[in-house]
Amino acid sequence: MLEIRNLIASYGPVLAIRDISFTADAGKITTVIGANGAGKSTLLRVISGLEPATSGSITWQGHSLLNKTPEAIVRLGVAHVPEGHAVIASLTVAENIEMGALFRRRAHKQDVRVAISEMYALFPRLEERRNQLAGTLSGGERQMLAISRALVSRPSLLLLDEPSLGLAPLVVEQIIATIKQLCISTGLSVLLVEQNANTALAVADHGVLLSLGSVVADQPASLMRADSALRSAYLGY
Amino acid sequence: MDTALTTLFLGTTRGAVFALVAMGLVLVWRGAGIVNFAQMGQAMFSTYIASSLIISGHGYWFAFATALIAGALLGALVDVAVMRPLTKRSHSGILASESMRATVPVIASLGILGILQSLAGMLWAAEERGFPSPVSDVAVKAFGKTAPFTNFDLFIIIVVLLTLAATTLFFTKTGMGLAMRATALNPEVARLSGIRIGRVRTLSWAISGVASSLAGLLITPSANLSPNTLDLILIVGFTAAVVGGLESLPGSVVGGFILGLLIAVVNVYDAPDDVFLALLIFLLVVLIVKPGGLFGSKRVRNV
Amino acid sequence: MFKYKRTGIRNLAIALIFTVAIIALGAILDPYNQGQLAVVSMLFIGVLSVTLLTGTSGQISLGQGALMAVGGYASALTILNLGLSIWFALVMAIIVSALAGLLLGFAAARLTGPYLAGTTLVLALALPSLAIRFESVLGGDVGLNVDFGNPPAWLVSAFGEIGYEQWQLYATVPLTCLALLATANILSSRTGRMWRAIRDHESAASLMGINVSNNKIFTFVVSSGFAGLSGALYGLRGIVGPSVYPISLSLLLLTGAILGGLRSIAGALIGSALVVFLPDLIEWATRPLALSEQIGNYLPGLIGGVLLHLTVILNPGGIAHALHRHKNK
Amino acid sequence: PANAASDPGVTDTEIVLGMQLPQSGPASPGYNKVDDAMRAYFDYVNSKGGVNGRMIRLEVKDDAYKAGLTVSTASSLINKEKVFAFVGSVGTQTHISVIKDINRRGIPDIFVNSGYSGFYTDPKKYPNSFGDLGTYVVEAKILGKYLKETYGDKKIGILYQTDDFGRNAVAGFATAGLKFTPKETAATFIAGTQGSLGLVSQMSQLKAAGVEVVIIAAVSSASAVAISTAAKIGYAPKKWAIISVGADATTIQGLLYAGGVPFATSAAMLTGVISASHAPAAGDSSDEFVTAFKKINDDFNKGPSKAWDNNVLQGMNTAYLTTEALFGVGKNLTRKALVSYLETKGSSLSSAALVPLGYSKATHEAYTGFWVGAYDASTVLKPVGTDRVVYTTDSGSGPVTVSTYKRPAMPVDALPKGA
Amino acid sequence: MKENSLLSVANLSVNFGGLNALSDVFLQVNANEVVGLIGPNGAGKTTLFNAISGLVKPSQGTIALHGEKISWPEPHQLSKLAIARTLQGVGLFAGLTVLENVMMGADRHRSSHFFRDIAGLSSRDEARLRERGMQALAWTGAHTFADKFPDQLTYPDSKRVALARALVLEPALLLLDEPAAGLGHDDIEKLATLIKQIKSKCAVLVVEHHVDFVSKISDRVYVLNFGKVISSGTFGEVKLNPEVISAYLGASNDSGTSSLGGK
Ligand SMILES: Nc1ncnc2c1ncn2[C@@H]1O[C@H](COP(=O)(O)OP(=O)(O)OP(=O)(O)O)[C@@H](O)[C@H]1O
Ligand SMILES: Nc1ncnc2c1ncn2[C@@H]1O[C@H](COP(=O)(O)OP(=O)(O)OP(=O)(O)O)[C@@H](O)[C@H]1O
Ligand SMILES: [Mg+2]
Ligand SMILES: [Mg+2]
Repeated sequence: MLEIRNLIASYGPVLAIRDISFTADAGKITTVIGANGAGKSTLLRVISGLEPATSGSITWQGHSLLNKTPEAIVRLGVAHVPEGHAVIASLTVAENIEMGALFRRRAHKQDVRVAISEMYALFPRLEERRNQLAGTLSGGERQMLAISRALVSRPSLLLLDEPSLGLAPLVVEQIIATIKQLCISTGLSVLLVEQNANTALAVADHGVLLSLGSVVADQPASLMRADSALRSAYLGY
Repeated sequence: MDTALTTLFLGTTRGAVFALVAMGLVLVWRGAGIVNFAQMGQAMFSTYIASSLIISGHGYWFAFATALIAGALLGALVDVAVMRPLTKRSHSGILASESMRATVPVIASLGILGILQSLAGMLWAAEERGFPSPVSDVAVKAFGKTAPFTNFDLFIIIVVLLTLAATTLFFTKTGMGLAMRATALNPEVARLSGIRIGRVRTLSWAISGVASSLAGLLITPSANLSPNTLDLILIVGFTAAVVGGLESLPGSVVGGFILGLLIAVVNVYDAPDDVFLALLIFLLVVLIVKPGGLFGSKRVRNV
Repeated sequence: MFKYKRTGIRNLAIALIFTVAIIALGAILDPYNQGQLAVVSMLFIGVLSVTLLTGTSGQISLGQGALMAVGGYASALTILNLGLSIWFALVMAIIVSALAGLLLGFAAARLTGPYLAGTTLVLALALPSLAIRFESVLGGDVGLNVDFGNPPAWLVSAFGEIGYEQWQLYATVPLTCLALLATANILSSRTGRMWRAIRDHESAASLMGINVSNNKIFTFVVSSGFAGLSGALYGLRGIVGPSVYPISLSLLLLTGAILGGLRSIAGALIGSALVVFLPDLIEWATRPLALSEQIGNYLPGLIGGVLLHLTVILNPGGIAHALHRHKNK
Repeated sequence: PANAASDPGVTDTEIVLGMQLPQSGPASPGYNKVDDAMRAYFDYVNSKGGVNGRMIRLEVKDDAYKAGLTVSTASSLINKEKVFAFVGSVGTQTHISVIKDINRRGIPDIFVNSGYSGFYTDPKKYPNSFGDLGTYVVEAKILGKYLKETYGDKKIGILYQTDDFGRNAVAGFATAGLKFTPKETAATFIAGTQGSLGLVSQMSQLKAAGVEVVIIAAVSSASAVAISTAAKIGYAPKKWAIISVGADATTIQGLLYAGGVPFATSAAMLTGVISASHAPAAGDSSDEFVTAFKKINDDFNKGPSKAWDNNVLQGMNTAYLTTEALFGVGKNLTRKALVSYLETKGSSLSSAALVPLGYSKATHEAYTGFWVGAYDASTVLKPVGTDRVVYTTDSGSGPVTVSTYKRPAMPVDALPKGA
Repeated sequence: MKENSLLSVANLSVNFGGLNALSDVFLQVNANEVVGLIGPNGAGKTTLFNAISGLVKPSQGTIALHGEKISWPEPHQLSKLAIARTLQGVGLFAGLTVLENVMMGADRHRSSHFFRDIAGLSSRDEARLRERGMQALAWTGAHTFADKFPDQLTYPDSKRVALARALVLEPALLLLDEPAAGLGHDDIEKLATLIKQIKSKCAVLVVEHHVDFVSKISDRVYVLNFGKVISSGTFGEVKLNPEVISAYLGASNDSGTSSLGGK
């Protein structure tokens, strides 16, 4: 269970997250939605240790994530796919994927190999491009690679920041289906940030609506999806 | 014919040392994305340490090992004291543009160079020093003729080739090598992949420190040691690294040998006064014809 | 909108105030500090060349000292071989060094960051050997003797006895004023904006119709002109020769620019004053400690290195930035 | 214009002298000992009551061998320290940048430690500048004559640094009839680069050309590299000859020692090497000047390294000459008086040197004579013949003749009271 | 080929090593028309943009503007050809204010030059550029933060500025690569309105995965797959094409598009 209590974070004087509290259940997809600048990406960056929190607490399966470096947090099973196409352009596709599993390579040699081949099975396009430099991939291919890089570490919590960005509708469907599948089969928990509230709420179990850095709604996804007043107030439709 | 042969050997042995310097530069470049202009300052410092040990009666190999360790520590120190705080800075203000982010570490490393040279001046400046070689530095004799190279020359070449082989394998075949490359190229993504970038960076600085100390220890026997003597070597080594493409370890070694030969040829067939001019012209020609260096990846037109 | 129309006039006013201030300061200082102030004025021009090149267009050069040397030799040859006045020689210095900058710029336009830094460093190293190669013209390592000569009679009759250092200062300041004005005008106009755009985002700049490589070359040309003028004035203090323009001079300019603030004219001024007066300051501060010569002589180098390092880590915008955050970004 | 009442740097109790030299940076090793030696001697003089009741204070400025800085340090010495005269400044390239200004201001610029003849041969140009070393041309003419006479049948080559020092030396050898072919018997290098780039190609070139007698016109650190490099590449010329500036045995042996060559071995390497000197050898403990200076050095030198060598001897001698001249001018010490004293009486000043100073109205060249010697097994320069023959000549094309000068004895208190 | 077509791409192929990123592509954009370019990831959409803007060299085929063939233009020549292109991401100049950013785009209309600038004589010209810049900012609704720096803007706002900067060039053809990516619903709506207005000024070629958005703004769309045009026409026409459905939109098109592509 991911538990966030009274979290506050800021960029210098800009308060990006003001007192956020919610919990995300293990094995479930929780989606965080909200308008541009609501603080969704910041929230994920604070969870994964990329940005410091001013105060509050974040615990994942009993471990506090606060004041830990990103690399330590990844080792606790929290993988983050940040906004944009977070791959390393000058490394090949294969190296990018391998990189995601580096820290497990000694302890879980066998499993790393399996995980890598699973990624290629998931995105055959990447297998075709194994030795191509990631920088020359198309935008969507890069996004697939970024997701593979995160999944190959066999996370227990996956932080996904706008995975649909730049992906063809078909691929979005496929990725969402895969993630849903993983949740069921491996108990993966997902925190999904999306602009696209409908898509997100359609797949998620639970929804958290942010506005200007605060939680304005925290309820089952199906309820939130049905609440048109909420949507028009905070999402503009 | 004899002259040609001498030139060839001279170029090769000198080139080996340049190659070592270039490798040190490439190591930091690939591990931390920075060209370390303080590198030969570090080498000078650790060679002075070795020299002081030897003068005070310690054995050569003890001093040699100490210098390598000192090199590693200095490299690590430079990373922890300078480069880490630098990379922690937010990318705003003057660091907002990529060109400045590439420039600022260069300046920082020049600051380190100044500090190291001044410290060495304070500690040891009173005189220039020689430095011993580990193996016999007397021309090899075979078939009653003196060969144009010494055992020490052979030693240098072997050391360089071994270092090349070891580091190349390290980078391409090991996880730590991949971690280093990833860290240099995109620290944020590297951290998100669980790579402990602090350690990885420090390690690459330390390795580079060892390589450059090695270069210092191997070049000073044929020249002298003073706070500034290794500056020129750095410049030649840098040129070698750029000629090789700055990315590629084999490239840097080839670059080192090319420059060694170039300098030998200019020295022998033209005049030593023209060495640096030749260096400049060669560098410009390489960069104009192949801006990414001979072994560098081709840069794509990009928006 | 109205305030913008007057940038030209505002810049002119600033430059004139600067000139009057320096001249007034020069009148009350002792000759040694007059000389130092003259050096500040000369190096200020050189540091401005770094402000333009590195601060504004994002290209780093460790070879500005070599371009200063080009200016120095051009002016010295004009004076010695053509027998022309120093004023004409200074114009020659600007032209010739700008041409040298053109050559360098062709290579530089294709290079970035450390590549450019290293290449210009090799240039700084190689150029002095030209002086030895063409000894008959360039005077070898002994160099070419030139100086500011004596102050003109009208100046002496107007202001009374003028010392040599004072004359160096007075002869330099008008040129510094022009350089300051030119820099201010460049920075507050389209040219400066264009260079900054290239610095920040090359491909976006080219989509705006800017020929990026031509402009990078051009920046080199302009910056080299500044460096050449600075170098010519610097040489007129007594000699133009390889030991006047060592590699460390290039680093000195860069240090000044960084310490003061890479992106502002005020920063360039502060930085030049700092690097010139730092050794004096250190000597003054450490006199009570009675340090040994060996320590004392290397102390400026050490402190300079530490300052450079601290600036880069703690306040990359330099002193000017710390004094005036968010301006001249 | 100087006059008695207003000349700076002189009070009833003090004389302030200025000196600039590279104390830090690439050009400093070796030279940074000269000022300490001078100061030691002046301290000795002061301990004996100074010159006419005036204590000598030497203000030294480090210019790091950057001519741009030299202009500032000179200005500082003139305007801030208000020195009476410049003494013993080191460095040709750096001194050029200020010599004109110093002379224009009428400040004496005495005993300049540069062998560049351009400073001294035309007193109309630099009326206040006086040399301290024999010019490189003079030395090369004398050494050249000896080598030609002794090794005329052998192939003679040279290694020189491409600056005024090296080129002046080559010119002097040419006058003596020794000509070299570039890329064959003449090998060159850029001053200061031997420390990093070595001299292997240069020595290989001389070896390939079959040179049997190698002349070195370079600083001591380069000589050390040249000699050890030759040993490495299996090149054993029959004879080495080194211009005095580069022949300081202590420096060479020190460098080689740090390079793992024991003193015994380096002494053996140096044995038989030919050089020249205008003064007694630094290692010549039978010389009264050497012993006296050595004692003063032991007692008064406060520098970081006071190991006795040629640089220290040179510094001591410069200070000795300065003291002598100051005594000579007398109580009424003015700049004009000092300059005119040196011009008229300078040639009769005595010092450790075995030749007189060449000062006159026509030239301000210092020593016009040298004797040729070879190092013995204890690295002391000994005359090549049975007796020490001092030759004299000029920086032009004049003939080399035997000097008849007899060095006056040293005063017992090592304090010269003026000619 | 139609006479009045502004951009016409004929027979275009691009290879990367062995990979055919584009093969035999024909495409036309008429004046004052918004044309959408859709297709699966890696279909070659960005590559087509790159070919038009001279960043990749086609192996065969022609690209013509106003009927005149263009080939391999340098990026800085695009604005002279009256082609403007926004960058994926934002690509603003971090060290320039918003207004200055846009003034860079207005540069094409300058009359100043270096010597006037250095002499301080170009303030009138500056004022003119400033005015144009403000107009363009007003157009995209970004004039209120003219004096801010880009890092002080929200993402949608910086996109607006980037658009203003492209428009101030007064292009005949505007190339937009995924302009809606990362924008919220509201902002997408606003962007759509804006693009419809832009149509009166120039033709627009837009790559976008946001199918709803594409359907809203484009007069015609082309669908690329594996480097080939598999369908073209109005959005209503192509979305019925089975090939398009199986390659791109997905089988669950009817229910899916609305949930995946927005409302
Ligand atoms: N690096 C930064 N420096 C300063 N402020 C920032 C920074 N990054 C984000 N902000 C500000 O913090 C607030 C929250 O931003 P965040 O990126 O978390 O929003 P978001 O909900 O992810 O928006 P989007 O949907 O556009 O991705 C915004 O006001 C934004 O302007
Ligand atoms: N420089 C290159 N070298 C090799 N392959 C490349 C290069 N550039 C692009 N490709 C390949 O060409 C194909 C087309 O890429 P392109 O970027 O045009 O796709 P796209 O249609 O824009 O996709 P997306 O919607 O995901 O952005 C991709 O498979 C990509 O991997
Ligand atoms: Mg976000
Ligand atoms: Mg694309």
